[in-house]
Amino acid sequence: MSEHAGTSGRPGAGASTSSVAAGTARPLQDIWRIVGIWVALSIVGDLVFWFVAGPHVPPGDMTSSASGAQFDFNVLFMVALPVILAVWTYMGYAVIMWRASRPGAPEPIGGPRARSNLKVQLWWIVVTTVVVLSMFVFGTVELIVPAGAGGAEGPNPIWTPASKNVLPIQVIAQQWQFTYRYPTFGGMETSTLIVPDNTTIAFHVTSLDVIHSFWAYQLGVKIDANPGIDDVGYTTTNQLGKFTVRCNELCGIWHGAMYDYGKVVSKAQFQKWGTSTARATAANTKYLPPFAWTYSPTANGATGVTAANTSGQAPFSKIQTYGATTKAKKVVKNVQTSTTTITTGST
Amino acid sequence: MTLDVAPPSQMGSTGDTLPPGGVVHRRPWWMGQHMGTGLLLGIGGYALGHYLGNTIAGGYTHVGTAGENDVAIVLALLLGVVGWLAGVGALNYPLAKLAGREPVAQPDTQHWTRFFRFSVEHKTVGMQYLIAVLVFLFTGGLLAMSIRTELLSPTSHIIGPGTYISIVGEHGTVMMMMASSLVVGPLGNWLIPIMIGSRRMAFPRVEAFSFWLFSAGYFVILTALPLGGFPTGWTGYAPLQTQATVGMDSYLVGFSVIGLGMILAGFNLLVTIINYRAPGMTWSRIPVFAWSILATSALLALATPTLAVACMFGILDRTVGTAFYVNAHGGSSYLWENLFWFFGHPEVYIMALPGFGIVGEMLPVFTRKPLFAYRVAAAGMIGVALLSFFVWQHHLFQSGINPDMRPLFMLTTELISIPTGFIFLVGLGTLYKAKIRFEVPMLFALAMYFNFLIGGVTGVFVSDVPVDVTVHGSFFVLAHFHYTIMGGLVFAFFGGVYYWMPKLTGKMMNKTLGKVHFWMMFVFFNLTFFPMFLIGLLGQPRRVFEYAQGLQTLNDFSSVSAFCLGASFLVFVVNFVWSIFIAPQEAPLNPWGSLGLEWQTATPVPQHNFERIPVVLTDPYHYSEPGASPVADLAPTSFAEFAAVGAGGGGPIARGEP
Amino acid sequence: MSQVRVPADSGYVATPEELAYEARAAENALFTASRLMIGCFAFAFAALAFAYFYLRSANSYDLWRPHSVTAPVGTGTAVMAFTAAATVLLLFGLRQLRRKDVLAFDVAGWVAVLSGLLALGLQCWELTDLPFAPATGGYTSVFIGWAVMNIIMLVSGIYWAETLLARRARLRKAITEEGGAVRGVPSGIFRLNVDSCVYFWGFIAFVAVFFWIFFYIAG
Amino acid sequence: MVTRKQLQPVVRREERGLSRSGRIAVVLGLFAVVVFLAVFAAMAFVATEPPTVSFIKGHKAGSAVHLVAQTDGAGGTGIHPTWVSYQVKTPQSGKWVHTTLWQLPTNTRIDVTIYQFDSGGPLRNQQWGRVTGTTGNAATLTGTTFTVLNSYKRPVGHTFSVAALGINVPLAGVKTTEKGFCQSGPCNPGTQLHHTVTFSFKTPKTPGNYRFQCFIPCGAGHYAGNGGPMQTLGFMGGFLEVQA
Repeated sequence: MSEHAGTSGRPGAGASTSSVAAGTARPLQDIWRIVGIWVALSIVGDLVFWFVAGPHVPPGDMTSSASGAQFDFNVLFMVALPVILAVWTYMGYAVIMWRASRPGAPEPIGGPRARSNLKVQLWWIVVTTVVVLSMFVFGTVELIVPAGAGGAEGPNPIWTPASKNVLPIQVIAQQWQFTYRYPTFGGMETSTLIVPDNTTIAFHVTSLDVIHSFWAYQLGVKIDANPGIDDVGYTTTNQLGKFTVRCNELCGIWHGAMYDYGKVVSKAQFQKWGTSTARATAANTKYLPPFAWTYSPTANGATGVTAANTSGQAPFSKIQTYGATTKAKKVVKNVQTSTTTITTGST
Repeated sequence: MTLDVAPPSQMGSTGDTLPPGGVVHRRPWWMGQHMGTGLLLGIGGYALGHYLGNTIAGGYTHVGTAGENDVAIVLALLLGVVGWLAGVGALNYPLAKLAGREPVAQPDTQHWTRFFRFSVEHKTVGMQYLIAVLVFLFTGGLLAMSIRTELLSPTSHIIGPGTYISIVGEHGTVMMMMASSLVVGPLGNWLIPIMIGSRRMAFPRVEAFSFWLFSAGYFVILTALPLGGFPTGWTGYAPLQTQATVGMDSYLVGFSVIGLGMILAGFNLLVTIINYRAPGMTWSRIPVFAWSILATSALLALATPTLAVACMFGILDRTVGTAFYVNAHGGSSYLWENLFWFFGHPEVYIMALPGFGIVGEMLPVFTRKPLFAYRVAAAGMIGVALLSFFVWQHHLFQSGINPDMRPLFMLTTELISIPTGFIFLVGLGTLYKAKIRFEVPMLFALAMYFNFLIGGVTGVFVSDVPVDVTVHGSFFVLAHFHYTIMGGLVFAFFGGVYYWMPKLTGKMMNKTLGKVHFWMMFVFFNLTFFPMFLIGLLGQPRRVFEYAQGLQTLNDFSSVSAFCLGASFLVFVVNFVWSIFIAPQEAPLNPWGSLGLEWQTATPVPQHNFERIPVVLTDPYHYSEPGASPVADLAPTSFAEFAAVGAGGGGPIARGEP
Repeated sequence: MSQVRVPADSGYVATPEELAYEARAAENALFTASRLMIGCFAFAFAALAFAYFYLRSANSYDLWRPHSVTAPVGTGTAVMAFTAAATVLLLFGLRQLRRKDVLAFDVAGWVAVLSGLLALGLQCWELTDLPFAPATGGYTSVFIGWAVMNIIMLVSGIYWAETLLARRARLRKAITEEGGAVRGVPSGIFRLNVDSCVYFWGFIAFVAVFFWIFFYIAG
Repeated sequence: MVTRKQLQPVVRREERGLSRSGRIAVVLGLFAVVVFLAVFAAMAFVATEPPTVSFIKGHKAGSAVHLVAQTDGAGGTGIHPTWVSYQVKTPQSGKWVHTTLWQLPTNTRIDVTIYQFDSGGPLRNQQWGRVTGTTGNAATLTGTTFTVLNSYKRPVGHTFSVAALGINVPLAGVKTTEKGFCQSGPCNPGTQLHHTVTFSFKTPKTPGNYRFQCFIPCGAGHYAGNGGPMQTLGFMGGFLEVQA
């Protein structure tokens, strides 16, 4: 066998026999040092985070889902910080102690023991698996117990709040503003979101055109608005205050400006505001389409509530019948679904 | 056909011959088929397609009312791409083949103009890819600079909102296209055959074709800006996609074209790694970089067809008027989200795995230690690749999918951090009691671990549904994936460029400039993107041009850091141009003292890579192991030799025992 | 021609061992590649099937398939039948090639290509003469998507088969000689190539029948 | 041990003909060309933004600003002549300018007159049939004061809506079939069929760019009518650039 290849690339090869001694005296000394630094840093880091930063972590605690998200974030951070610190401590130690330029740095040892270590590998896999699975279990519990944690549950939510008195509020997204319909106030529609305190709210989010996302930041609610879909999410308010609503899914040119501000007010104030606003907007409310969970306005109008589209009639003019002949022109029965107006259910 | 018969050794599987001697063009450099003719025919094709489209669809009422003709633009872009391919000569052989012709031997001149031609030589294609991805990267980078300029102020001030989202979408798309080929294209194509001891790629023409599709995609996606941009970002969500103006067609056609290129590139590399390994190059001996490219190629070849189909549906929606993504017509806006992310999530790992491979190659060299837990590294990459097909719905957590799907996808998503963790085990194990040399590539490798750790851990936050309610679609997510893609892949890529440049070009990159580049990039990368975690947590959604007044300080900090980050790339360009073109410094044959097979060949690598097909004796990580066998016998007398020593990885030398 | 031949002077001569090694690698690569190609197409068609079943079960606004619109069953069945016929013919041709009946291979192959072209033509024609508007519903959209993808798949399959037959026409009998290599194409590789092509056509036929059932029969 | 020389391939290395300074010059030259092209492309791209019309220049503090605009079914000029668009009268020269970037002074009453030449239809969301945010939450339509417009009875051509200021005014549409319908802008309020809508509002004290848009799907030919002109500055969306 020819020996010429490869040897040029092994400068350490010649001197390595003498280096074994450095590692043998106390083989795990480095590891214990690293563990010591890591434990100290982790404890300090976690404590500082939990007590100093933790209570201020967004999105605050205005609602059950917001405080849930905050708690969740804090717990994940408490786990994540030691993980990050473990790697950083190790790498920092390695960079300082095992650098080639350090005076008296021992020669590294190759060979089978440096190539793999079954014990270390197994421990690594077991520990990461346990951490990951416990995170999953924790996350699932935190998702299911607080009724979806303020996220979107789709048209058929399976994790619903225990409370019988759920206030439904419909969020209608359109390019480029949210409007809100209150079925409990005769289906009135407003441009600002006012919600009562200490109330479980079901947000029914839908869209009139493209995909938007209803993000009531301080409420800890984020629900995508899909055209023709009634996307439901729950939260329970427990504090008075103002909050921001932003669109969270790119929806065109004015996406960045699609935001407004809402308020959590007391139940009495809410009732007062609702009745007065319903009266003030009554002139317009009567022209609105009947309350429905979804709407499908035609291209140049808003007449449609949820209904089967009689095909052949394009709801928007982009879709045209060019390139094909329209032979089938039977009238299809309009299927009305979920158009019942909701008039009860508040507080 | 007047060609002599090439020796069967160079016969390709489907007749893709590549006679290394072959034929030399006597024409002057500016004649024949090259990029110039490609551009010419590409423009001609564009004009023809536009004319055809206007002839076919100009009369449709919706074209009149919209004032725009999508059919014309789509046809123009498609024919433009065909023209480009025909112009560079990519279609010559496929067409000749219809008449049963054998492959025409390629001009194999070593003249510099080969980089502008349809070359089927994998090292030339690799260099072409390298320049192309850098062009992509800097284009995307300039767009990022303009995004950060606009975000200096909480209201719209310099760039109009429509232009702003066009730029955001263009930045995202260009960067995603770039990142999916960033390593596979240049380093994968250049190095893989040499690393596995092969004289050739399995399908050199397919490989070259993939590059010319990739470059065509660049022009196609650039046409989006003059055509009015597209408002959807790189994710192209329908029905905003259906609604958008003609700039959207550039996105859909561009992603299809690039997607096809990605499929072909992955296809070729996968087949090559599986079949063209040198004798003795067993699965337990291929370099870890080859493992990463193997896993990436599988994802490229299998996940990308979904994207191409989804884009085709989008094109049909916009031109013919089908309703795949239109709820009111029996379609569904979720369909795009599902199809796109079924591609999109493997895509994320397409943009991470090669980085793991690169650092896995570099760590042993600069620590003078063997790679720790090689099998775990390979298993990690394959595991990530497999799992990545089962996580896509985590992008839809807040979209209103069936609620009971969310715990399932939370589980799969979090499970993927286990094989990703393997990569860290490998890295940390290799560092243990090592002798770390802080050469420029090693700095990038360590930084990759630093950054990817943050990116990976924040990924767990994002995958946790309750936390995702807050961070989904916010700057938190943005910071997260920039930490994984840029902090991971781009850092690893630059490490790889510094590391392999002596091999690729025979020139050393300037070390001082390299260190300046590294420190600027590392510091300002973190200063740019770390504040974005806070910005996102504090409630700023992605892709907005207006944000809360209170977030201006953080945004400005991030913007200024981003400009400095941009400047660090200038340092790289200066270094590149200076070290390669202006004051070239001849590199030693094996400057880093690597055991990798690619470093055992000559520089510049001969056209056929190896004088003799080497017999591989061991994996290339026997550092600090006196008496270990050399990695390969470069002048084997017989292939039987390896059978005696290393068949099945069993011999004493192969096991690295003294 | 402005090309001149130069000797293979790039500096290496392959040993017989290397030749054998590379020939084996090429054969294996062809095998892997053809299967992988089926994999790529399978993922593409899986996306189509996903669209089909997703839109069908979502049935937005009851518009999956208003008035039970159906694409022309006759044309569709003919497309499927011609596709299947091409596959069967190629299969037969491959068998005959293995038995060194090259004439039968040629005839079967060219008839298969013709059959494929007929399927292709019918598919294009069907697309231009649909009894519904593209936007009528989910079914109509997915159908048009299928027609386009079927065209792409048929073109790929026909191209592959045609190039093999054309090469065979150029090479004449030599390819059947066991182990013989004329113009650098070893017969083993050629047969493996035909074999892979037929395998791919089997996949095409499977997809054709699958979607034929779901678009025309069991919709 | 194989030396470098032994492994030297047969391939001939290229001769380098240029001196170092020559190479620097070539690189700098190429760099200059690239930079020039990039700047040129960027400038050309930015130049597609519409111009700004200032109502601040020459405005006396304390007095009201009179803003006159028109909405046309087809803008008539620019790169998309068929797109529906706003035109605004410059206070300085009285010319119609095809733009939606209007500079206004802070904390000032703005008296708006909009000549609405476009045809109309029902709103996608009748919510935008209400007049809000203007003085008295009302506007006048050819002299008649109104607060709500039933868009099913009275088709709406456009709405002038400034979300951040809570302003929304529906602008009733005309019939295409009537005589004098304006096909292409800028239209002439003196001779051509239109509705005149007037209203007043007060600009906020804080300077800033307040976007305004239209809530009627008037981007015909685009999904939900919200593409094209609706998503392009200078047509149906723009900014009130309120400055001190």
